[in-house]
Amino acid sequence: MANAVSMKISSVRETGLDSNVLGEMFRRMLRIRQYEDAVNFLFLQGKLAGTIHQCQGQEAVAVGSCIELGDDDYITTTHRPAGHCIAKGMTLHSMMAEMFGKLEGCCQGKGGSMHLGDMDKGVIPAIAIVGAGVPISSGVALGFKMQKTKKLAMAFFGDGAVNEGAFHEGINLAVVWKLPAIFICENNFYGASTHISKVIGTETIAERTQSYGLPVETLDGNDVIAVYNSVKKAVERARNGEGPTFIECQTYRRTGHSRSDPNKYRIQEEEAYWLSRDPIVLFRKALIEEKMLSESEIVAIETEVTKEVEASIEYARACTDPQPEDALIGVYSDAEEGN
Amino acid sequence: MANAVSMKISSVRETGLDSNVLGEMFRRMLRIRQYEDAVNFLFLQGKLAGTIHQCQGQEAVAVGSCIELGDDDYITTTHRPAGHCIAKGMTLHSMMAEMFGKLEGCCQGKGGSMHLGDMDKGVIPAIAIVGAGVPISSGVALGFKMQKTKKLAMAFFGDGAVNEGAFHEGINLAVVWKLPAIFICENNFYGASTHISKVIGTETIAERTQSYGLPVETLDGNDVIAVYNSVKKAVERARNGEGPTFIECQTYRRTGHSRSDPNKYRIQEEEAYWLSRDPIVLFRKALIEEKMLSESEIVAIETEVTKEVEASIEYARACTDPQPEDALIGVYSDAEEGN
Amino acid sequence: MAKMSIVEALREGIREEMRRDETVFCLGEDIDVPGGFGGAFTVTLGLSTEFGHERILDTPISEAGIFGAAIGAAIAGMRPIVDVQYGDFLFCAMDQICNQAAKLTYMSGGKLKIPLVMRAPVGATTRGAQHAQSLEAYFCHVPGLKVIAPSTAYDAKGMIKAAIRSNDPVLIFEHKLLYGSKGNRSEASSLSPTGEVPDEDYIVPFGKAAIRREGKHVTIIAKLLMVYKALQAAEELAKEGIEVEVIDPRSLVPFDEEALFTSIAKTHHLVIVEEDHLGWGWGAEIAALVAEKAIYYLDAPVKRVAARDVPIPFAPIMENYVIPDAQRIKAAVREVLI
Amino acid sequence: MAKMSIVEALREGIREEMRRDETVFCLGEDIDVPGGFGGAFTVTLGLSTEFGHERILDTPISEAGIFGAAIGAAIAGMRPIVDVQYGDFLFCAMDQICNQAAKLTYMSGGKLKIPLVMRAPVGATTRGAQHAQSLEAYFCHVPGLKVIAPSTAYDAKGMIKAAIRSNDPVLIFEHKLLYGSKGNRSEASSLSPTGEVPDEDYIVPFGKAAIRREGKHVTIIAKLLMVYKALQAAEELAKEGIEVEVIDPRSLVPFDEEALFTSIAKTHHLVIVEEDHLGWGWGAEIAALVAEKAIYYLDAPVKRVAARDVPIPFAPIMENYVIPDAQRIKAAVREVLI
Ligand SMILES: Cc1ncc(C[n+]2csc(CCOP(=O)(O)OP(=O)(O)O)c2C)c(N)n1
Ligand SMILES: Cc1ncc(C[n+]2csc(CCOP(=O)(O)OP(=O)(O)O)c2C)c(N)n1
Ligand SMILES: [Mg+2]
Ligand SMILES: [Mg+2]
Repeated sequence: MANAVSMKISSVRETGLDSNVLGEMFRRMLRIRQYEDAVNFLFLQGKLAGTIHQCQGQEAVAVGSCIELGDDDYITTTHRPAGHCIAKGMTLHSMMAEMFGKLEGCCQGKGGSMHLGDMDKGVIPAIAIVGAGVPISSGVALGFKMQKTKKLAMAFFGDGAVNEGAFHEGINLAVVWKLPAIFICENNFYGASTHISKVIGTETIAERTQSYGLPVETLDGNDVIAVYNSVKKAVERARNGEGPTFIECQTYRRTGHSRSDPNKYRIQEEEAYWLSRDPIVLFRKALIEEKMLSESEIVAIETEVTKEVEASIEYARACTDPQPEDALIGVYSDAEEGN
Repeated sequence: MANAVSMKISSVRETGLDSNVLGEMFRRMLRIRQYEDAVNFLFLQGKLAGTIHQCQGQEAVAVGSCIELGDDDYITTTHRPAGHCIAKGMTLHSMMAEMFGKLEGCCQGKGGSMHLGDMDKGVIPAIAIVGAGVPISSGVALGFKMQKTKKLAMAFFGDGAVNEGAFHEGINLAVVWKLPAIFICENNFYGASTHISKVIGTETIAERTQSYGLPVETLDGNDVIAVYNSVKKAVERARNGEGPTFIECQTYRRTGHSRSDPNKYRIQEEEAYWLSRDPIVLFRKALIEEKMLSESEIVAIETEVTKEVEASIEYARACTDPQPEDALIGVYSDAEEGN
Repeated sequence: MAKMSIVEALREGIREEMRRDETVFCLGEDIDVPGGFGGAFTVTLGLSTEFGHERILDTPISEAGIFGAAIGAAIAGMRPIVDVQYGDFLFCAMDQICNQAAKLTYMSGGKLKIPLVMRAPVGATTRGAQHAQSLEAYFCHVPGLKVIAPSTAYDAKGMIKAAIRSNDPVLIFEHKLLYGSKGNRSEASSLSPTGEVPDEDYIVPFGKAAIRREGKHVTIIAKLLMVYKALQAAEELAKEGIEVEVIDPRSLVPFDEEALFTSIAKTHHLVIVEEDHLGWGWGAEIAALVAEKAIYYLDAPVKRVAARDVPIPFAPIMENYVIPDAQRIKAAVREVLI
Repeated sequence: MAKMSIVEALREGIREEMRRDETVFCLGEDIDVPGGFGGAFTVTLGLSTEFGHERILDTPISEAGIFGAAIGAAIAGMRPIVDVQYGDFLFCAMDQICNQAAKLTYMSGGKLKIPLVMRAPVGATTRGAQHAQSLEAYFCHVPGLKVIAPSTAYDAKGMIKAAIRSNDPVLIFEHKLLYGSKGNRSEASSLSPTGEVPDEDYIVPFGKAAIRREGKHVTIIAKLLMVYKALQAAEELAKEGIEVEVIDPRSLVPFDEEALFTSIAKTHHLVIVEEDHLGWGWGAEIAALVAEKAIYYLDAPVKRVAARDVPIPFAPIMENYVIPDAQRIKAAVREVLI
């Protein structure tokens, strides 16, 4: 971690992306932030059941990773899925309705906050067992490779997940079978309350992972452009049949691990450093400084997103409650088809 | 793998071991070989039930690793346990009786060929689930460390085991908790019929493992002295509280994976190379060349071991068959004690 | 005597045993990181203050690893208490629990002791399918394990102490809605029963059921949260003149057959209630035992009330429908009494 | 029509489906390495000759990894057939099977299909506790899985084909002593039943039991190897004038309740036989179903014959005592007929 806090991110202009795409990236980051803030508010009001694991502060990782992907590239996500879902193009309507447990929710109210997903957008229902999405993601990549497509699979997971056996087994399969897979480790330095330094024997997760025999990188996950640049190369590798890539994106939660966690276990300097580097603020600044978007264009996006989030809440509230008996359907696919 | 086959092993004399210890090492290696050969013979004759996984050719790893250990250092072993058991000091009598399913067997006939063990010699009943012994071994080391003893735990496992999640999780615990643990990987290049090159992305297993953050080494596992020298340092590290060590011992099965496997999947040159380098022959030659043991001393050991193996068979045959109802005892420890 | 919640009773039980025996220690994820949670449901909160971080050992997220390590430590002579944050994660350590912990003693010819306590919170709390399961049946089926499920503070303390002193692997199921955890980690729909807990040392031995309410018309056997749902049903049915006897097995393996048979010899009617899934659930064995050994006591077929056989859905409307409530229990009682 | 062993029938079933549908593929440890075993029991032996090593994919020893990969491939539109060498290793992949494969469809609101076949050999063959278990009960208990257990060549082929065409995760239990594997990997005490298998395409749909022998005095329901032990007992009892009806459920989930109830409505006596452990085993649910829904058909309590509740011991003398045989089945039949 640098000592002098840099508020600069990688050059926005040098990406070659036009302002439409950059604007869309900004919009998605903002959408994530505002959606999550709204969910938090609703949760504290007692409007939502269960628990929440939020990703404010980690928006750059999700958006920088997903912007190059198509709907038919698949991702796996985790107990903290909202950012990835939004970055991958899911609608706030379908997500918010799910949070309210409604039939119009992306999982018809059966999934909830930890299982958001939508196959139309290539989002496998989020897997809330830490690490378990990794081999599944490798399997998706295997399927895509066998089908001789150019599609790829991307797995999101946290720093804590790398100590799970499933991670180990899954990433190794991607290497030995040279699969079109990308592993995005969101290193926010904590697995729940436990600091990364207590649970792995290397400085970075990339060091720990390189020995599987694949390209690895550690980068500033609050720099959406750094994420984008790195993922872009990984996407090319995957689509060209050159195998998997591992990218460690260092980032930070601006919220607790779940619900009302006050983060009392965090290291103060570390927290101060990271909280001062809000990925949305950094990106906004860069967009304006490099003149890719004007202040007023950005404000327009901000206004739109605010409205969109409000609309999603209104929509969700008005959606249909499931009937109790709806619980009984959807267990098997065959049954639904009458075989 | 060297191209010109070297029949030389590390210097026997430079170890500083006296001829008693060296003789004992030779005796144990021979004991393993002859025990395994006898078991094979008995198995083919239909005298033994179940299956067998034998370790002829891998004797140097077991003996080089165990000779420095005491009875109160614990080891975990695998589906291929006989070598480790003998190297750690278990008696042929108790093992052979177990193979015959007798009450006097080391597991009272309940374990069989894949679960040989004897806590009096620090051998945890062999664990036949690939990889599963690794976290258990770390746990033993944890216990020893908490008890502030100098004891250590050593885990034996194969090349195939390193792809199991249990291996990954177990070795990481040893690193982050700096445990008195030694991990001995017997790389015999195959997990059952599958060559190592098909299942990991690095040349050696040491490379794959170093990133956990512990000292690793790859060495010639048919050179008992090389194994001994390396393990000795690892034992010192463990006893001094300096944490775990990983040692990859490259070796080769002289037999099939199990029962009557004819090894048809093996690479011919590789096989020729390794079979030409019998660890017992190499050690015998070195002992004589470096004048640590005379030919006649060695022949004496050979004769004794042959007798010992024969005696163990005779003993085992004469042992007591369990009663069917003996199956019902030994499930719980409390019950036995009447609580 | 002190009034305690179950979470306090478990914590005190662990504390007393850790004081008594220095081989006892806890390991698990986030069990007492300074400033952290004290485990997912605060059972181990603050114990590191007294015992230090060697004996309250925070681990990586590696269920197979830490259960394996606990087994190893037990072999080395310690008495580990290992936990998962949610029972559902037991599946990640399934090989270590079922193939290793449960079998090593036997494989050794009865010579190796595995004094090991495994803790697992169960029950549905509107968190969706992967944080909701009741897993008792899976583990009751494994010879070599003991399985307990305390539902009161008194039992929680007495049984965890018995588990710690046992020389065998014991799996203790704790219900999330019965803990009575406080602060940030309290649960919305929690029942939080508190109860009297003696100050002096005591244990609750395994294999003895508790009769939570006496009655003569019908027996309900129920465990964990369902004990309370059954009591609620019994209360309501009492107003109609139906007297329900409620049995809480507490110890699932070993199971107190006699208490059950004695009760149905009196009531002649049996309803089995649990939060685990119906098919091949814990209750199936209870019904089977009765069908084999005590069927002549009954005047009507047995009736099981259990979670419907679907993964647990998130939306409260559906979750409530899947998990048994007093309403369904009452209907079952009426059915067997017809 | 051709006479086939079960191992041949499974192989041909897989072969036909792989020809029919190029999304079908196999993955597992040592399933067809050149010069190797063709899987632990030769089911996939030689298939790579026709289909190549992409579709007969040898894997690292990583059960969680390969079951997870199979799930992922199914999500990507493939129809994977994944196996473990011994059923006991399913525990290593338990999270992927129970928390992922079984629940993803439901968690998605019914939108995601998981067409996945999982193969697992079960049964005791004097290899000790970790290579011996019958694991049916664990998986029957998981909503979202289908579980089948063919015991004849005809069913093996017809059911694996049905499993491959199913859009749901199907776990197929195969008994080691029924395969009839040849060569190096044959089993000593194998029964090796061979049977007529049609040449033309057919499937055996799930949820239909088979009556293996008709009788009027007592019904035995038994699966896998125990079907044959039950038939042997029936044969012997017939000499005493006791006519036993033997039902083979074949499909465990869904289960054919009707066939069972119809049979006991006729015989009024029921013995349940299995190789799985007694307590909380597969048979418990069968007894429970009868206790709940069909108890009035019976003239005597049900009786279960199952593996005794200890880990499986190595020594044949003890293993034979733990695993049910015709002798114990006959005793049970006599007991219910008293
Ligand atoms: C197998 C498993 N173990 C434990 C948990 C409980 N749990 C949920 S999130 C979490 C921390 C995960 O940390 P990390 O992977 O770094 O992701 P982050 O929460 O930081 O995004 C834990 C321990 C779980 N869901 N699954
Ligand atoms: C979890 C698990 N998966 C598969 C097996 C079946 N199996 C037994 S030995 C073996 C090969 C092990 O290879 P390796 O670890 O290299 O040890 P080696 O046999 O070469 O000594 C396999 C696949 C097993 N026993 N356990
Ligand atoms: Mg994290
Ligand atoms: Mg090997």
